[in-house]
This record gives sequence, C-alpha cells and structure tokens, in this order.
Amino acid sequence: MVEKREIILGENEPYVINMGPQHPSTHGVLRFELSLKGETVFKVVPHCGYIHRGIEKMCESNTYQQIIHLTDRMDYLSAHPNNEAVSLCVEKALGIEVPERVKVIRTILSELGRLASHQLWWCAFGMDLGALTTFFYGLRDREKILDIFEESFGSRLLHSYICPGGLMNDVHPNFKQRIKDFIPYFRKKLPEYDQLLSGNVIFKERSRGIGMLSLEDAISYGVTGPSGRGSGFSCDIRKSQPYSAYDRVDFKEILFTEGDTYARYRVRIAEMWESMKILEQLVDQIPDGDYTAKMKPIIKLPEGEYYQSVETARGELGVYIVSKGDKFPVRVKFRTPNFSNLFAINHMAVGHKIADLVAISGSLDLVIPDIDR
Amino acid sequence: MSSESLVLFFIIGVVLVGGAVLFSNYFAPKSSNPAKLEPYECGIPVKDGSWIQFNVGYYLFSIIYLVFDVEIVFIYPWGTVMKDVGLTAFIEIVIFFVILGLGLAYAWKKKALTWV
Amino acid sequence: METFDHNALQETLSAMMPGAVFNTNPQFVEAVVPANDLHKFALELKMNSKTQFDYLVCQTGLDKNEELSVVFHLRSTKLNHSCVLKVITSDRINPEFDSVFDIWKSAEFFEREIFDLLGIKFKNHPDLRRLFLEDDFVGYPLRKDFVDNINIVQ
Amino acid sequence: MKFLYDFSILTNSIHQMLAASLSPLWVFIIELVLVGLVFLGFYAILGLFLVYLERRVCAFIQNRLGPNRVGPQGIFQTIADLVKLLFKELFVVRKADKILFNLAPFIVIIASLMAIGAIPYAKGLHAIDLNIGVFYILAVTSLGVVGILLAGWSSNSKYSLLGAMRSGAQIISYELSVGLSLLAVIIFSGSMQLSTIVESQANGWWIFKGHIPAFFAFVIFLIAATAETNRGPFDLAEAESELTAGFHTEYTGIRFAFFFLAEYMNMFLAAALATTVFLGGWMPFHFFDFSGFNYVMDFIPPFVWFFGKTFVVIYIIMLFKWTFPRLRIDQLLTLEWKYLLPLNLLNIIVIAFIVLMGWHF
Amino acid sequence: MNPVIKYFSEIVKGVGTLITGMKVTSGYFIRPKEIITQKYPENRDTLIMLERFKGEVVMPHDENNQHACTGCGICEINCPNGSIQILTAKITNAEGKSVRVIDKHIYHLSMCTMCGLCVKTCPSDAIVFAPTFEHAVFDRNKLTLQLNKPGSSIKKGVKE
Repeated sequence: MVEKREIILGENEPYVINMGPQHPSTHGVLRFELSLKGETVFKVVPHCGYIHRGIEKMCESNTYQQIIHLTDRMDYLSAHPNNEAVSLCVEKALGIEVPERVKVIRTILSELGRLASHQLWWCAFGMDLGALTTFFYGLRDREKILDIFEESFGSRLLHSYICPGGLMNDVHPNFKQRIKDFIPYFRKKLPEYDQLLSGNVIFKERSRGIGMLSLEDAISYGVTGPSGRGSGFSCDIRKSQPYSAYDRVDFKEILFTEGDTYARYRVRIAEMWESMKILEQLVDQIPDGDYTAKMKPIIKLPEGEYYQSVETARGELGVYIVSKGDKFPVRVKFRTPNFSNLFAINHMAVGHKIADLVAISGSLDLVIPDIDR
Repeated sequence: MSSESLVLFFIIGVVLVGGAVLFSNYFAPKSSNPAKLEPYECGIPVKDGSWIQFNVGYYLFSIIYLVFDVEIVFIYPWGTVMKDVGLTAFIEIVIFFVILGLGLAYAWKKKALTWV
Repeated sequence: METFDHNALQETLSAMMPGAVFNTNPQFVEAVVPANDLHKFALELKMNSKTQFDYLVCQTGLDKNEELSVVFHLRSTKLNHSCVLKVITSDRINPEFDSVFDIWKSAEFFEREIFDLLGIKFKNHPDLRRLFLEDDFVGYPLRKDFVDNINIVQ
Repeated sequence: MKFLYDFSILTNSIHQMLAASLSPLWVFIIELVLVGLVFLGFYAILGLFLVYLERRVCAFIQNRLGPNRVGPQGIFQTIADLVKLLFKELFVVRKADKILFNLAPFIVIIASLMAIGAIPYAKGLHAIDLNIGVFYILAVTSLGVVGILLAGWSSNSKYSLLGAMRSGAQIISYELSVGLSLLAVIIFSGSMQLSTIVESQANGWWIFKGHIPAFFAFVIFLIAATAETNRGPFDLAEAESELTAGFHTEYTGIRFAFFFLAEYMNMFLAAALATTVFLGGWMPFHFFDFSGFNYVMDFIPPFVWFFGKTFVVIYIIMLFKWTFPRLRIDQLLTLEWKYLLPLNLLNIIVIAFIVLMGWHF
Repeated sequence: MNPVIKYFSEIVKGVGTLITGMKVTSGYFIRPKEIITQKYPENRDTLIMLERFKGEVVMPHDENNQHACTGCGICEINCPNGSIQILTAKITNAEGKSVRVIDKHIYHLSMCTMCGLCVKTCPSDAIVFAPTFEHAVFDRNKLTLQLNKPGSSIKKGVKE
C-alpha cells in the first residue's frame, strides 16, 4: 500500500539533486548540487575536495626535485607542463640557462601532452553527449602518444621527466622517428573526429548556444585555456610570455568569439592541428647537446618569491614559490587552470537542462585532481 | 488458436519473470546493510523525498498526444478500406488532416510544443 | 613577452595608491598596501584606464610564521602588464581582509580556498565556507603552526 | 514460391496426431504448453543472442574484439552473465513502493512477449494472427511505457523519476509516428492482418512497390521505433551520462536483467515489424522477371529470409546507437512534433493519393 | 530564405551529416583488421616491454652474487615517499678494518611512485628500473622487497 506522504506543492520548490561524486559524467569525484525546476537547472553549487591531497602542504617538506613528482598528480592527463612549470620557476630563481636541446624537447613534450590530453577530452566529451564510440577512437590515437612517452621515460601517464635543470635522462633514440610516424597517422585520423562529431547535426544542436560565457565573464572568472579562448579571451601563455622554445615556432593562437560549448569544442580541435604544426617544425630541429644543465645535487633557492606560468592543455598553470634560501620552499602555490574554470559553471549552466550541464562541464575539460590538489 | 494465445503469452510472461525472481530470491546470497537500502544519489544521503509534483512540461505533451492518438485510431479503419472506397475516402481524409494539421499548428503557435 | 616599463608602472601605481610600499622584485611590480584600503585600491586598479587590471591570475594566502598575508597576482589583458599586490597582517588569531569577489569573480573561490587552508577571513564574502576540507575540520593546515594529530607526518 | 514451406502443415499434423488419441480439452492444454515452451525458449535464446550481438557489433565498430573468452568467440558470455545475475541479491530500496517496484518488470516483459507472438516468422508460423495485427502490436507495445513509468516512480530515487518522466513524454510522442508510418502500408495493402500484409508482398516488397513515400515511411518508422524502444540516440530514459541509469537505477540482479532483456526484445520487435511490414517479411527477394535469379532466391528458406532482414535492420538500429550523440529532451520532442509528425501526415496524404490513382505496383 | 525551403533543406543537410558519421562507424565495422585489442594473458610470451619501462626498482647482481650498492643512503634521502630504507651493518674486511656495508636494502613497492630520483642519484648505479609489471599479490607485506640478495657482497672496484 502506498503510505501517506507529504507532497510538496508549488512549482517554485526547487528539486535538489546531487550529481556526483559517484556520477559518470563528472569525470572523477566532483559533486554538483543542482536545484532543478522540471529539468531546468537554476542553480549549480560545485563541491570539491574529494581528492584533496594537500600537495601544497607536502611541497613544504620536499626538496625542489621531489616536488616534481607531486605535480604530476595534479593534471595527470598532461603531466609534462606541470613538471615544466616548477622546473622553469626553479631555473628562473637560480638564474640557470638550460641547454637548447632541453628547451626543444620540453616544447615537444608539452605539445605531445596537449595532444594526448585533447584526445582524451574529445573521447570523454563525446561520451558525455552519449556518443560512446568516440571514446574508443580517441583512446586508440592517444595510445600512440603514450607509446612515445613510454619508450623514452618508461611511464605512460605520470612521467616526472622534466626536472629542474633539464631532463631526467636523454630521450630514446627512436623518439624522433616515432613522432615522425605519429604525425601523418594522426593527420589522417583527425578528420574522422570531425565527421563523427563536429559535423553531426545532433551534436551541433546539443552544443550551439549552450553555456554562453562572455569575454568579460571569462576574464573575471579567470577562465583560461581553450575554454577561455572559446570566449575570445586571448590568454595563451605560449604567445604572451613565451617559454622554452615557443618563441621560435610559428603557430596561431586559436580564438573563437561565440563563447558557447561549440566554440570551446572547436578551439580544442583547432589546437590539435596547431600542435601538430608545432611538432612538425620542431621534430627535425632537436639540437645535439646535453640533456641537463649543471646542477648541484641539493638545490637551494635564493630568498625571494618567484612566479612562473605555463600553458597546459587546460589553461594557465601558475607556480608561485616563496623561498627563504633553504632547500625546502616556504610556500608553493599552484594556480591551476581547472580551479578557476570550474567555478564559472554556475554562471554558464543556469537556465539550461541537466543534459546541457553535462555538456558544459564536459566542454570545460575538468580534471578533478587539478582542482583539489 | 488465436485469442486464447493472448492469455497464454500473459502466462508465459508471468512465469518467466516470476520464476526467475523466485529463483533469485531463494538462491541468491543475502546481506543487510542500511547504506545499501539508500536510494542512489551519487553517494550523498538523500535530502527530501523524490516524490513531488512535477513540471507540467511533461503533462502538456501527454494531452496533445491523447488528441492525436485518438485521431490515429480513427484513421486506421479508414486506411484498410481506402483502396475500396476511393475518391470519397481521399477527400474525407484530406479534410480530416487539414483539421488535424490546424490543431498541430495551433499547438505549435501557442508554444505548447516547446519544452518548459 | 611582457613589454611594459617596470618603473613607469610603479610610478603609476604609487600615484594611485598612497600609502602603498613597493618592494623590489625583479619579476613584477610589487606593492604592499594597507589592509584597510585593499578594496578601494583593488577597485581603482581594475577601473583606472592606465592600469586596467581586469584579470586576477592568482590569489595566494601566505604564512611566514610571524605574519599572514594575501598575495594577488594581477594582469591586464588589454595593456598586457602585470603586478603583485600584497596585504599583510600580524594578527594570527582573527586575521581579516576585505573581500574582492565583487571586483574579480574568481576571487570568491580563491578566498574560500585561503579561508579553508589558512583561516584568513574575508569581509563581505557571500559564502565563506570550507572548500576542500570537510566542514567539521579543526585547524588550518597550511599554517606553519598546524599540528596534525591524526596523520603525524613531519 | 512453390518451395516455401507452410508451417501450418506441421502444426496441423501435430494437432491431428494429438486429437487422434486425446480428448479436445487435453489437446488444447498440450498445445498451449507446447507453444508456450517454444516461445519461452525462443524469447530467452533470442534475448541472450541479441545482447551478445550488440556487444560484438559495438566492439567491432569501436576497434575492439568484445567478449571473446567464454566459449568460442565468447558466445556463452551472456549466458554466464545471466547466471551471475540470477545469483545476485534482489533488494528494494528504503521507502520504495514495493508492489509497483516488483510489478514493473512483469509489465515490460509481458508487453514485449505478447507482441513477439504476433509476428509471422514464416508462412503459417505465428502464435497470434489477429485481423487487426498491426493495431494489436501498437496497443501492446505501448504497455511497456507503463512498466517504465512504474519502475521510475516507485524507486523513490530522483534520477529514476526523471528518467521515467522523460521516457513517458518520449514514448507517447513517438507512438504517433510509429502508428502513422505503419498506416502507410496499411493503406497500400488494405489490411491490418500481418500475415495478409506479408502475402501482399509476394510480388515485391512495399518499400519498393510504394515508391518514395513508402521508403520515407520506412525511415520514419525506423527513427520512431528506435525512439520508442529507448535506444540510443534516444536513450534519454536511462541516459547514463546524465541520469546514471535512469529508470532502472535502483533495480538489482535479475530484475534489472529483465529491463535489459525487454529493451533488446523491443528492438528485435521493432526490426521484425519493419521487416514484416516494409521489407516483405519472410518473402524472398525477387528482382522483376529474372526468373533464374528469383528461382535461386526461392531456395533460401523463408525463416532465413525473415531473420536475415531483421538482423540487417537490427544492425542499422545498433549503428544509430553507437554513432550518434544523445538528443536532449526538448530536441527529442521537437524532432517528433515539428518534423516527423507533420511530414508523416503529408506522407499519408501522398500515399492515399498514390493508392487512389493506382500508381503503386 | 523561404521558411518552407529552409525547413526541408535543414532536414536534408542534417540527415547528410548523420550519414557521414554512420559511414565512419560502419567503415570500421567492416575492417576488423584495425582492431587494436591485445589479448593480454595469452600473448604474454610475445609481449615485449619497452626497455625503459619503470616497473619496479631492482638491484642487478652479477654471476658472483655481487652488486654495486655501497649503502651510502643517497637513494633513501632522495626518495620523496620514504619507500627506501637502508639498513647497514659493520663488518671487518680483509685488511682487518671495520667498514660499513649494506645489510638490507628495503624497498616498499607499495609506496613507490616511480619518480626515478633514486636511480638517477645513485652514485654507483647500483639500482635500476626493471620492466616487470605484474605486481599483484594477495598480501600487502609481499610488496616490501629486499633488493640485495641474501649472501651478496659488494663488487670490487666500487668506491666507498
């Protein structure tokens, strides 16, 4: 028998529903608290911290070399730029000039990481929208990049490869050839991405005009990376403050001004083409030389405060190190791109459906460990 | 043997589902745990009940559906005799469809077909 | 590349912010502003056509044993220059600054993070709750005097 | 044509054999049990096979192998899964409406089972042959939505409720398009009896005989039937990236398996109906007057023809699911009410005109 | 544009894009050669791990059961997680002097993040990464390994 229950009357009563932490489309342990009216979302409250590991606290009791392996675990989908950010910051503080070979290899690795990350984003975004096949096509191509990584550094995801002063070890002799094989392969496969998803009428309907983020809001919320560039926010650190070898390669900063989910999608697809262009330019120009600068076994940063930002696959990663001249830092702060990107979601998702919220959070390309640190 | 088969298939269905459920109830291992009986809401304890009055967006569609479905029930017998009756049937159905179409256009115009 | 004149920016800033102390920092123009004027100066920095710092890159809470401070890394997307703003307090019991969430929206969550990890409060903040740690967590882990009784890790 | 085996000869001979030795009541009971066992077995095996097939097809589409360990080419994988699900605990979440919760799987299974019996698999091989066959199938399949609604409502889970409401709005909408597109063939053939519709396609399938409007009706039927069986890209009721599992979130073990099974059987039903109505059912493919070719085609048994065509349609429906992103609920309803329904009404008028002028073959 | 023409051209274009997508997927369906699945336990014999793969840290021993580890403890200092513990012992060598040598090189595989700092900083290159990756065991204690084999000694020529 149906027992008597109190039924809440009134249309304006919010229907509160939890999305996450155990939800397939939050890509990890993120929780959205949604207030619904029918299916329309009128408030999103993100809750994070489910995998807060206190990396910033741990850094305070680690030497600068040891910090590297912690940064891998922030944005684990493209670990190189994280390592690079800390390394660049330490090198800047010490006033070390790394060899040219290191610079070029670091740039190549960053771009490979960006490609791998965007591929995985494409898989997951397709899956968020219900096109499950994209997941396997993207992973198939990502596997090729991970093989390159595995051959040179012995690990596929968390490399800890770029270290203060240079690289952990020299790249594998096959490194060049593998990249040369990969580029034509992926040039052939990338149009398939467009045929499968970008051109699809259902996909366009699902993503156009959804999750509008104006330029002012993008800047104010600090939404960087492809998500910000989809709103026309020219925030590419590779262009504005070039590091490593980015000042000598020719590439475009992809900017779309629509600011909707489809624009963010197209930025990333276009960035994959740009990354391949960068790789093509650099792969033949890896100079010979040492793979690391001369470093003392124990790095002691001179007293001061140092800030370095790099462009990861998701936006601007800033590393802020405060040193007291000791071998341990006083404070390390990571300004992670996803942290800022996430909190724009309430602004973007209000008034849309649940399904759109999934699309929006997918288009922001959230990596939860990067938010929680 | 035709109409009695309807009962037969009903019985097959009951036997199939009921048998499997009984089997499972009898043989499957059991363990009790208060957390297991919580309704799923992504691992968060549920706030409020889930049974509330729901948005009318769904309701409006069922009303329109009801209108159209009844019409379709009327069209079916027409469909079977269309060949034999000929022109009269054709003219009748055109008139009928114009009225139906007007109804649809009205609903369209009144934004009853947009999701709220 | 950041192609702005370090000294010129410093002069502009010092004119705009009376009472601010400028530290030497090879990388950025670094200004320490009095805590009371923080909100006023921050609004001025964003609105003034000479500075236009519309992008709050990073807001960091800092504990240097004797003093607590909040560091703002600001960048202007239009003029392409950046600066560092600092507010310092020596009050470790009840540190409090103005909230700048109405100037830069990203500050709302940076401030929540700082409150969560360092216990610095922000006046007028709309929703000052813990962000990462659970609501009943005791203590502020990024403080230097924080002692973790459960996971004793040195 | 002359080679086609009439299954009613077999059934009649069984009937006479039994009638010779037993009283009419016993004959009736034994026949019922026989038919019941045959269909029970058919239903279970087909369900298991379809699940296996889906997994293999999607695996091949996705550059994978799919199940390949249990048995040769993994064909026993679904049986292993079934056994596993049978030995899973069944429980009802707290505060759920127990009666409705338990009732829901019965309804979805019975709805699909009753419809399956009405399909003519070969000449004389059908359990129910009503003179309003198409009507009957439409009526019975729309029962399934009641099961889904009950499942979602009674679970006391917010996700389930959303899924149920979505599927309610979706299935009733697409019911219209299914009905109207089937009406196209009914106008052509002048009968609602499925066996008669099949017989009327002896000289060519309706999809060819009915010119473009018939093909158009077929396409609309395919889309609408995909939507009505809750399959991707219209799987909003269980949209796993939005509602985790939609209406069957709270179901465990074998009860969940029945929803799963019913979905696959509904897909089979949709494909079988499309085959019967548009693609000539068990009729072999004939190409105008090439008698040699037609002669060879006649050698292939009608059973094979029927299942061959059905599985081609099933493959297309699977391809839909594994290629397209999911629609949003408002787009789904827009598609039905603003595109399919008006086009369908137009199509019916065109077909009526063709029939009136006698332009069809 | 005329709304009626627009209505129909939208439909045609939309269906066109859908068919493009279906071409891709059914194209892969009929090309089973592109399947990339590896049947892992079956292909164990033919599976070649890349030489640099970081599976676990091992200490190579030569045929005389000798290794190059001096027990200096640099790897222990450099390890960020404390997954290496060096236990040393004092023994008397051939010249009658009492020297410190390695007794046990304890390695906690369960805590290791494969950052490679120990291998990189080892002054005598005593430890290297091995490309083994099947580490699953039923008991957590089995993940605590002793890298130097029992009865092993230090190689000649490795400086103290």
